[in-house]
Amino acid sequence: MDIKEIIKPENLVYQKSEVLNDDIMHYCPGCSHGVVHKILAELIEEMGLQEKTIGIAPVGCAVFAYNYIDIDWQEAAHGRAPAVATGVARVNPDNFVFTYQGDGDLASIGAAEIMHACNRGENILVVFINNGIYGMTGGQMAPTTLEGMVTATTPYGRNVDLNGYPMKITNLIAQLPGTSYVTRQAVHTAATARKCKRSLKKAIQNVLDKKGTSFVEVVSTCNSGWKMSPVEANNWMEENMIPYYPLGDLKDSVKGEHSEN
Amino acid sequence: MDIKEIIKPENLVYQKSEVLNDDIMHYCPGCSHGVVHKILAELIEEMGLQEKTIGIAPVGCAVFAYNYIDIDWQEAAHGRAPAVATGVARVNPDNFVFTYQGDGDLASIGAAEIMHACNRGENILVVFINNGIYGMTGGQMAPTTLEGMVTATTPYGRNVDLNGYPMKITNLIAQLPGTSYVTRQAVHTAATARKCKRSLKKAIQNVLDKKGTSFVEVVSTCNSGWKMSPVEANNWMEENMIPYYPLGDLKDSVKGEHSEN
Amino acid sequence: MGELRLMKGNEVLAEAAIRCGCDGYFGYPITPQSEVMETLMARQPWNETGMTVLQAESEVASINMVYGAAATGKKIMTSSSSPGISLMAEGISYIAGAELPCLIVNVQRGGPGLGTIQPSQADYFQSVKGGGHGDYKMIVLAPASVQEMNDFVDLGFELAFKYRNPAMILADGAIGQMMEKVELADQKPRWTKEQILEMSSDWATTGKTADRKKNIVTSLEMDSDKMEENNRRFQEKYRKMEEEEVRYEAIQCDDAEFVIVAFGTSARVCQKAVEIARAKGLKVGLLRPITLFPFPKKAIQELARKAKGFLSVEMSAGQMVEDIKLSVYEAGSNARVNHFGRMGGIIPTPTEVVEALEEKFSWELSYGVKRSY
Amino acid sequence: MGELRLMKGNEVLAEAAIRCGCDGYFGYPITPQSEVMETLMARQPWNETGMTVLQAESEVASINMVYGAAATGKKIMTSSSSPGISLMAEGISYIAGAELPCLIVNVQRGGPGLGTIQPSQADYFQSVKGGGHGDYKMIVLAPASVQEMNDFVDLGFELAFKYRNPAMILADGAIGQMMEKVELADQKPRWTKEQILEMSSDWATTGKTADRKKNIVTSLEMDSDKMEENNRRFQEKYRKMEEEEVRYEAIQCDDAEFVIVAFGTSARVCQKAVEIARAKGLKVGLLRPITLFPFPKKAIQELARKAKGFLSVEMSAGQMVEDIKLSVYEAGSNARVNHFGRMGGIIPTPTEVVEALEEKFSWELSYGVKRSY
Amino acid sequence: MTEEMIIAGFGGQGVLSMGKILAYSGIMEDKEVTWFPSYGPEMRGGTANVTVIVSDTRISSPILQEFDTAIILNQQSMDKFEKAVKPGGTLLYDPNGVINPPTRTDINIYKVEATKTAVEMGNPKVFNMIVFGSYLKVRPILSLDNVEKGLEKSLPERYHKLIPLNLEAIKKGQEIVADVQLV
Amino acid sequence: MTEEMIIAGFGGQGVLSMGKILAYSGIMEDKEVTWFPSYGPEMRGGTANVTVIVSDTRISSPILQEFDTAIILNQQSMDKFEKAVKPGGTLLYDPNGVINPPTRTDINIYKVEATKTAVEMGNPKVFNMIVFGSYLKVRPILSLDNVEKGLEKSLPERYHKLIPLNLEAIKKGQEIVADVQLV
Amino acid sequence: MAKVKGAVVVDKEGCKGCSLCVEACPHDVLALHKEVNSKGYHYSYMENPDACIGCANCGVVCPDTCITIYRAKAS
Amino acid sequence: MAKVKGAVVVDKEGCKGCSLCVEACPHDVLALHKEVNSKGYHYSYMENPDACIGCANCGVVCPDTCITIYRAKAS
Ligand SMILES: Cc1ncc(C[n+]2csc(CCOP(=O)(O)OP(=O)(O)O)c2C)c(N)n1
Ligand SMILES: Cc1ncc(C[n+]2csc(CCOP(=O)(O)OP(=O)(O)O)c2C)c(N)n1
Ligand code: SF4
Ligand code: SF4
Ligand code: SF4
Ligand code: SF4
Ligand code: SF4
Ligand code: SF4
Ligand SMILES: [Mg+2]
Ligand SMILES: [Mg+2]
Repeated sequence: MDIKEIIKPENLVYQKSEVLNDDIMHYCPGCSHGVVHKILAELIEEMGLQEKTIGIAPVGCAVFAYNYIDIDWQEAAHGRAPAVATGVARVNPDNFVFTYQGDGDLASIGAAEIMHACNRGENILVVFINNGIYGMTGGQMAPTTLEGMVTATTPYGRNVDLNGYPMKITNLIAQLPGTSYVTRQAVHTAATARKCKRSLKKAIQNVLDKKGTSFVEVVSTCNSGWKMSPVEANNWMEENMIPYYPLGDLKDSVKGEHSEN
Repeated sequence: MDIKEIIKPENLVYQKSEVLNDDIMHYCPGCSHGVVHKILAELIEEMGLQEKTIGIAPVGCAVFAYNYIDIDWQEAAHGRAPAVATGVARVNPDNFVFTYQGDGDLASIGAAEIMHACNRGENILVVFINNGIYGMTGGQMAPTTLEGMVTATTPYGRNVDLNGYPMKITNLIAQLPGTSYVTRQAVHTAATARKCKRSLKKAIQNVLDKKGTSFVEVVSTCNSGWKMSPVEANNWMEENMIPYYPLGDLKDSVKGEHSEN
Repeated sequence: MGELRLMKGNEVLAEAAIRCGCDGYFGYPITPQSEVMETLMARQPWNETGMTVLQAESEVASINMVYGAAATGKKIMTSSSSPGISLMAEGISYIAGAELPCLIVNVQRGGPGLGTIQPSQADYFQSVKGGGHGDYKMIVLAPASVQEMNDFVDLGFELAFKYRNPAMILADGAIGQMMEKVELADQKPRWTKEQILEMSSDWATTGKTADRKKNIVTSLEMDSDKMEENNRRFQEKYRKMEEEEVRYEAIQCDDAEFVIVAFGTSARVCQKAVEIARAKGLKVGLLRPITLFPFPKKAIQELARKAKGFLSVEMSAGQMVEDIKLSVYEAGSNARVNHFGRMGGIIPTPTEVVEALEEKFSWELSYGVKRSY
Repeated sequence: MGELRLMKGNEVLAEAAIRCGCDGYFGYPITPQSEVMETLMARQPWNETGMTVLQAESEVASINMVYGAAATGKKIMTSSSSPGISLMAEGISYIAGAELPCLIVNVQRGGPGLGTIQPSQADYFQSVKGGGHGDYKMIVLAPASVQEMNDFVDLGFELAFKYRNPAMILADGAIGQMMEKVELADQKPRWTKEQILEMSSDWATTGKTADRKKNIVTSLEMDSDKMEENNRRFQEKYRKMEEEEVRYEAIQCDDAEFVIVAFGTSARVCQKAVEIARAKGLKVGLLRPITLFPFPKKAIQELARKAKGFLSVEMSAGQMVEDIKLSVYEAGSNARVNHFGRMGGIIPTPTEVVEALEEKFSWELSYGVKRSY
Repeated sequence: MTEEMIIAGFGGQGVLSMGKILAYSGIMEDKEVTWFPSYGPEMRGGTANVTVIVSDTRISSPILQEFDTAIILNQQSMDKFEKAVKPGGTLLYDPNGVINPPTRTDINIYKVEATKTAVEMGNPKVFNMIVFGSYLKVRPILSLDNVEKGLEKSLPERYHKLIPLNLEAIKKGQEIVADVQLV
Repeated sequence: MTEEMIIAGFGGQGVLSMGKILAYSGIMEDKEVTWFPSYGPEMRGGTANVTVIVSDTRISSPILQEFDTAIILNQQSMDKFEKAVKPGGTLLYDPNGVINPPTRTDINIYKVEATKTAVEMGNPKVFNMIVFGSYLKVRPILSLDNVEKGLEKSLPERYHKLIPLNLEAIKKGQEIVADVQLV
Repeated sequence: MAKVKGAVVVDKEGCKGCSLCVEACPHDVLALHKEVNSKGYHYSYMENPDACIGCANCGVVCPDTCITIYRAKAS
Repeated sequence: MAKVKGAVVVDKEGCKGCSLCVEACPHDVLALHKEVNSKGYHYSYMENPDACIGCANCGVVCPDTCITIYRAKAS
C-alpha cells in the first residue's frame, strides 16, 4: 500500500487543532510547553469553548502563549494570574477562564494568589507547568527544583539548608476546600500526554459545571535550563522528577470537602 | 491566716516578668494578645534570651508589641514578618528571632512569605494569633473567619461561596519540610495558657537548637471584633473556633522530614 | 434633585459605585478607607445590580483582579490607602501599559512606611509622576468634599473609558472619614453585554467570536520599535488629556496678588484662609486643581502674569509645588512659588496658612512688587 | 592598582559587594540583572567572607529581607529591574521611614508593565520622586560605566550609612549587560560585631543588652506631632544631602552654549554626540549627573547663566527634564530646556542627539541669542 | 449662622451618633454641615470625638482647632478640649466622668447630669439624647421639628419606634441643664 | 585607533566568547574596550550577537548603529547587519549558514570556511577561533601575544590546557581567509 | 480547709475589668468592684479572700498582668 | 503484517529537530534528516515508512504540532 494512498483526507487521524494557529512557537526544541498548548487547543476546539474561553498567560516562557492559541487572552503580572483570573471569572461567570503558569510564577512569587484563589474556590482551571526551573530568565532555581539540581542560582546543586526544600505545592492545593479536582500529569510520552488530555478535559468540565477550582500540574522538562537534549531531559524527568512528584489524582471531589489534615 | 501574712516576698508564686515593662497595653480588655505577650516575656526571661532575641512585630493589633516586651524589635510591613525575620536570622545566625503575626497578616496578605520561610526552614519561631478576624482595622473578615461568622465585611455572615473557606493554614505549614515543630494552642483558660507556654518553650528550644522553623498557632479571641464580652468571647471560641481549629501538635519532628501528602 | 443624605466620603464612594453601574469592586481593608468595602458588603449590590464585591487577599491581588476584570470591558474599581497603593505599583503600571480603564481610589494617610492613619497628601508624586515603573500617567482627580467623592466616581469611569487609562481619585483620610450632605445620583443600569461589545470589542477579552480576531490584553512588547510606538501612543493620549481634561476651581483669583494653590482637604482649609486674608486686606485667591494630572498649567500661567507669588499648601513636604514652579517657568514668568505644608497626619489651620503667606512673601508685601529669585 | 578584569556590569555589582564587605544580598531573578545573584551564587562568598546570599520568593520578600537584615546594622543589598522595583515600593517607603541604610540596585528595562527587557531610563521619577507613598528620598547614583558599577557599591553603602537612608544605584540593561575593563578594589573585611555596635548601637536591633534601652526599628508613629517631627528630621537629612552629596561630571561645559544633560547610558551616547557637535562647530557640552538625588541643581544653575539652552537626553518620555527646568527656574533664568528621548528599550544614537539639538534649538542657532518661552 | 463644635467622650457613649443626628437635623433645616470623627486603631472604651459644623454658608475647613461649643463627657476630653473653646463660647459637660471640672471664666459652662438622669429614666442608652437636649437648650440653633426629622433620617428604619423615647430624652435634657459659669 | 564591530550568528556558535576573548586581548594591549551582547528571553538556537569596541581612548556609546567590521555567521544576521557596515568597512562571513551572500560593493568582504575547517580539524568547537583568526588577519588590530594573554584571562583555569588548540585554530583562520570583494 | 492559702494583689489601675480572672478562679475568690478606676473600669478584687488557694489561675489568664500571687502553707 | 497502515506528514519547516517523535514511535519509523531546514534544524522524516501503523504517538508528543497522521486499513 503506497503512502500516497494513505495520505487522504478520509484517512486523517491526527492533525493540528484549528484553535492553534500557524505561528511557530518561540519555545526551545522539545519543550513541554508546546505539547500542553496543543492539548489545550484541542480541548477548546473539541468542547466548543473558543467563544467562551479567556486564557491568562503568565510571566515565564509561556508569556507568549497568547500568540499561538486563538482565543482571547490576558497577560498577567508575574505570579498574579490567579488574581487576574478571579477578576475575570467573578464579573463574567459565563466565561471559561484558565490560568497557565510556571513553577516560578505559581509556587514562588505567586504563592499567595494561587492559595487564595483555590481557597475561594474560584471557578477556574489552573494549568501548572512544573519544570523545576525558571526557564525564561535563564534557568534559575524554582521552588520545585529538586535537591542537588544544578541551576544558574544553585551552580553547585540545590542545597536544602541554604535554599530550602523542593515544594510540593500541588499537595497543599489539594487540601484547600475550594478545589474540586487536583491532579498531577505529564506529557513526555504519548501515553502520559493522552492521559493528561483526559485529565484536562475533566478539569474543564468541572469548571463548566461550577464545581470550584480545578488544578492540573504537568510535570515538565526545560531541556534548555537543564542543559540536556530533549530526549535526555525526558529521561531525567522520569528518573528524578516523577518519583518526587508522582503522577495521579490528588483530589477528585466536590468543592467544600475538607481534606483530613 | 491573715492576708498580710501571705503577701510576703517569700510566698510569691506569680508575678509580672521583668521583660514585660509597666506600660499599659493598648489592647481591649480581655484580648488574647496580652496573655501571649506575657508568656513570651516570661520565657525570654526564664530562658535567658533577652540579649539574643529580636522580635518582629506585625501590622495588626500587635503592632505595638514592641512597646511592652523589653527586647529589640522590628516592626514589619503587613504580612512580611517572615521575610523580615529571614533577613535578620540569615545574617545573624546567633540571635533568636521570632515573628508575632495575626491571621490577616500571616494567612492573607502574607501567605507567600510564611509558606516560603517555613519551606526554607528558617531558624525562627512564628507565633500566630488566630482570632478569626482583622482586629486592628475594625473587624473585617480574615482567612480564618468561620463560616457564617459576622464581620464588618461579612455583615450577613461569611458565605463560603462568595468569600471562600476558613483556611487551616497551620495544617499546610505542618507539611512543609522546613518546619520542625508545628502546634495549635490556646490561652483562654489557665490550663490552656500553661500548656501553650510549654509549647512555646519547646518551640524556642528547637529554634535555639537550629532544628528549623517552629510554628505556634494560638487560637484567640477578639472580643471587640466579635462584639462580645471577653467571657462570652472565650466561650464562643471554645464552642466554635476550637472544633474547627482543634488544639494539639500537628508536627513534632526534625527539619527535612516530609509529610505523607 | 437627587436623594439628599448625610454620608461619609468613604460610604459615598461605595454608594456612587453602585449607582453609576459599576460592575466590580476588589479591595483589601486598610484604615482610613475600610468603610468603602464595608458599605458595599452591607449593601449587597450583587442582589440588586449584579455588581461583584470581593475582599481580596491583599492589595497586590486586588489590583490584579481589577486588571483581569477591567480587561473584559467592564467598570471596575478598587480603593486603598497609601501603603496599599504602594503595593499596587506594579499592577498600576501594567494596567497603564495594557491601556485598561479602571478606577483606583487612594484615601491617603501619612507616610512614609506604616506612618500614621491620619490624613495626608504626600502621595501626590506617586500619583502624578508614577509610583510604578516606566512612562505612564493616570488621570488623577482630587475631591475636596463628600459631594465630589460622589461625583468623581462617575467622572473617573467616564474619563477612564474615554482614554482607556486608569483613573485615580486621590482623597485623604479627612475626606474619607467626614460626613457631609451629599446629593446622590439616580441608579444607572450596568452596561449590557451588547453595549460592552459595541464600545470595546476591538480590545476587550469578551471571548473570541468568529467575526473578529482574538483580543490580547498585554503590556509586553519584545520588539523595541513596537514598544516605542506603544509609548508614543501613550504620550499622545496624555497630551490630549492635558488639552481637554483639565479641571480646577478658581476662588477670588481675579484680582489676586497672591494665589494659594491647594487641592482636596487643604483646599478646604485654604478657602477659609482666603477669607481671613481678605479680611486683613490682602488680595489673596485660591486655585484648586481638581485634576492633578492633567495639571492646570495654563490656569496658573495666566495667573502668573499678574500674581506676585504662589503659595502651594499641601499636607506634605512639598510635592505639587514642583508642578506649580514648572508651570510658572514655562510661562516665562519668574513669580515666586513657595510652599507651606504640614506632615505626619496634621491638617494645617487657616490661620497658619495666612501666617505662612505673610512670612514667605514678606518682601513682596513690604515692597509691593514682584521679587524674582 | 587593583585587579583588572573584563566584566559585565551585573557581575561587577556582585564582585564589588563581596569585596566591600557586604553582609547580605537578597534578590529574585529578573532580566536584565539576573547575573548579579548568579555571580554571587557561583562565588559562594559565605565560604570566604561570611556574606549571606539568598534567593527570595519574590521582590516583595527581598526588600523585606533587606529591611530585616539592614535593621541589624549590617551592609545589605538587593537588586532587581523595573517591575521588580515597583513591587518593592512599599518596602522602600518602610525602609526610608525606619531610616535604615541599604543598597538597592535597579537595572532598568523598558516599561510600563511587562514592557521589554531592553534598557530604559524611565524609572527616574520612581527613583527620585518616590515610587512608594509618603515624603521620602533615596540617594540615587547613576553609573555610566562598568567601573562606576563597581565604585558605586562602596559609595552607595558609605552614603547609606552616613545618612541612615536607602541608596539606589539606578543603572539600565545596557550597563548591566555590557562588559568593560574594570579595576576591582581589594577585599575589605566585613564589619565586626564590635564595629557595628560602635556605629549603630543607638538604633540597630542587635539584641538588647543591660547597658542600653531596647532598640525599636519602626516607621509607625500614631502621634501626629511626633510623626511630623520624624518627617521634619527626614527633610533635614535630604537637605543636607543636597548640600553635601551632589556629584556630577561636566564635559566641555566651560564655553558651552548648549548643554546636554544626560546620565548613565545616555550620557555615554551624548559624549559622542558632543564630539560630533563640536566637530560641526557647535559649542556643546555635557553635564552628567552622577547623583540624581541630590540633583546637581547648582551646577545647572551656574551653566544657566551663560548657556542658551539645555537638552535633556533620556531613554524615557522626559522625566529628568523636569528637574532641569526646576533648577533653571529657581536660578531665575529662562534658558530653554528641551528634551530628546527614545523609549521602549531603544538607546538613542549620537547623531540623533545632535540632530535633535539642532532642531530643538534652531531658533537660538539661527539668531544666536537666548530665546525665552 | 455658623456653629463649630466638638463632642468628646468615651467610645460607647454615643458621641458619634449624637453628632450625626445633629448634623442630619441641620440638613433638615437646609443648612450646610460637616461631621468629622477622630479615628484610630480599634480599642474598646477608648476616647472618641467628633467635630460638627452647622452653617448657613459653604463650610471651608471641616477640621478645627477652636470651637464655639464643646460637649465633654469624660476627663481625658476635658483635659484636651476645655482650652479649645473660643472665648465667649460654650462648654457643656456631664460631671459623671469628670473629676476635675472646668475652670475657665471666659466661656459659658453648663453642667448636665445626663448619666444620672438616664439611669433614672431606666434607659442608659438615651444618655446621649439627654446631652443633646441640653445642648439644644443652651444653643437653640435647630428647631425641634427638624431634630425629629433628623432622628428619622439618621436612625435605621427598624429603630424608628425608638424615636418618641429619644425625643422624650431630648426634652428631659432641655429641662435639666444647669448653668455653672464660674465666677 | 578605534575598532567598532559586531559579531553575529546563532547562539551556540561561540559568538559571545569570541567577543570576550577579543575584548580581553584589547585590555592586554592596554586599550579601552566594551562588549555589549544582544539579550533576550532564553531560546536555544536563537540568534546572538555582540558589539565589541576596542579603542585607544575612552569609549563613549557602547551601542552602535554602524560598524567598522561585521563578522556574520548566519543568514538572519546577514539580513540585519550587512547594511550596517560603514562604507569602506569590513564584512567577514562563513558561507556555511549563509544562503544569500553579501552584495555590497562599497565594503571589504571576506569569506572564511570556518565550519568546514573546524570539522576538518576534527573539533567543531574551535569554529569561533578560526573565525577570530581570519578576523585578525584582515584587521590586525591586536598582537598575537596579547591574544594569547586574552585567552588566558577569559578562559577559566580548568580550560587553560585548551589554549594551544585555540591558538592553532586562530592561526589556521589567519591562513584560510579569502577576499571575495565583489566587483 | 485547704492546706495552702493564697492571696492576690490586683493592680487596680492596670486592671481593665475584663473579668477573665473572675471566670478563671476555681474558688470564686474574685469579683469586679462596683467602683471604677481612673480609666473607668470596674476592677477586679478579692471579694472572697479566704477561699484563695494561690493557684495562680487568675494571674495566668490576666491579659494585662495585673495580678501578683502569693501562697503560703496554712498555719 | 499489520492490519492497518499509517503514514505521517512532517511539516519540515516547522520541525525543530527535537527528536521526541523519533523516540516516541514504537516502530522506529522516524529519524532526523541529515539535511537541515531553513532554520538550521535537522528535521524529522519517515526513514522507514512501511513500518508505520498510524498510532499517532509521534503526533501526540510533538511540541510543535508538525506531524499530521493518516491511517488506512491495509489492502
Ligand atoms: C515582578 C517580576 N519579577 C521577575 C520577573 C522575571 N521573570 C520572568 S519569568 C520568571 C520565572 C519564570 O519561571 P517559571 O514561572 O517557572 O516559567 P518557565 O519559564 O519555567 O515556564 C521570572 C522570575 C518578572 N518578569 N517580573
Ligand atoms: C499593606 C497594608 N494593607 C492593609 C493594612 C491595614 N491593616 C492593618 S492591620 C490589618 C489586619 C489585622 O488583622 P490581623 O493580622 O488578623 O491582626 P489582629 O489585629 O487581628 O491581631 C490590616 C488589613 C496595612 N497596614 N498595610
Ligand atoms: S527555556 Fe525551558 S521552558 Fe523555556 S522554552 Fe526553553 S525549554 Fe521550554
Ligand atoms: S480589636 Fe480585637 S485583637 Fe485588637 S486589641 Fe481589641 S480585642 Fe484584641
Ligand atoms: S490564685 Fe487561684 S484561688 Fe486565688 S484568686 Fe487566683 S485563681 Fe482564685
Ligand atoms: S483579668 Fe486582669 S484585667 Fe481582667 S479583670 Fe482580672 S485583673 Fe482585671
Ligand atoms: S504514527 Fe505511530 S508508527 Fe507511525 S510514525 Fe508516528 S509514532 Fe511511528
Ligand atoms: S517532535 Fe516535532 S519538532 Fe520534534 S523532531 Fe519530531 S516533528 Fe520535529
Ligand atoms: Mg518553570
Ligand atoms: Mg486577627
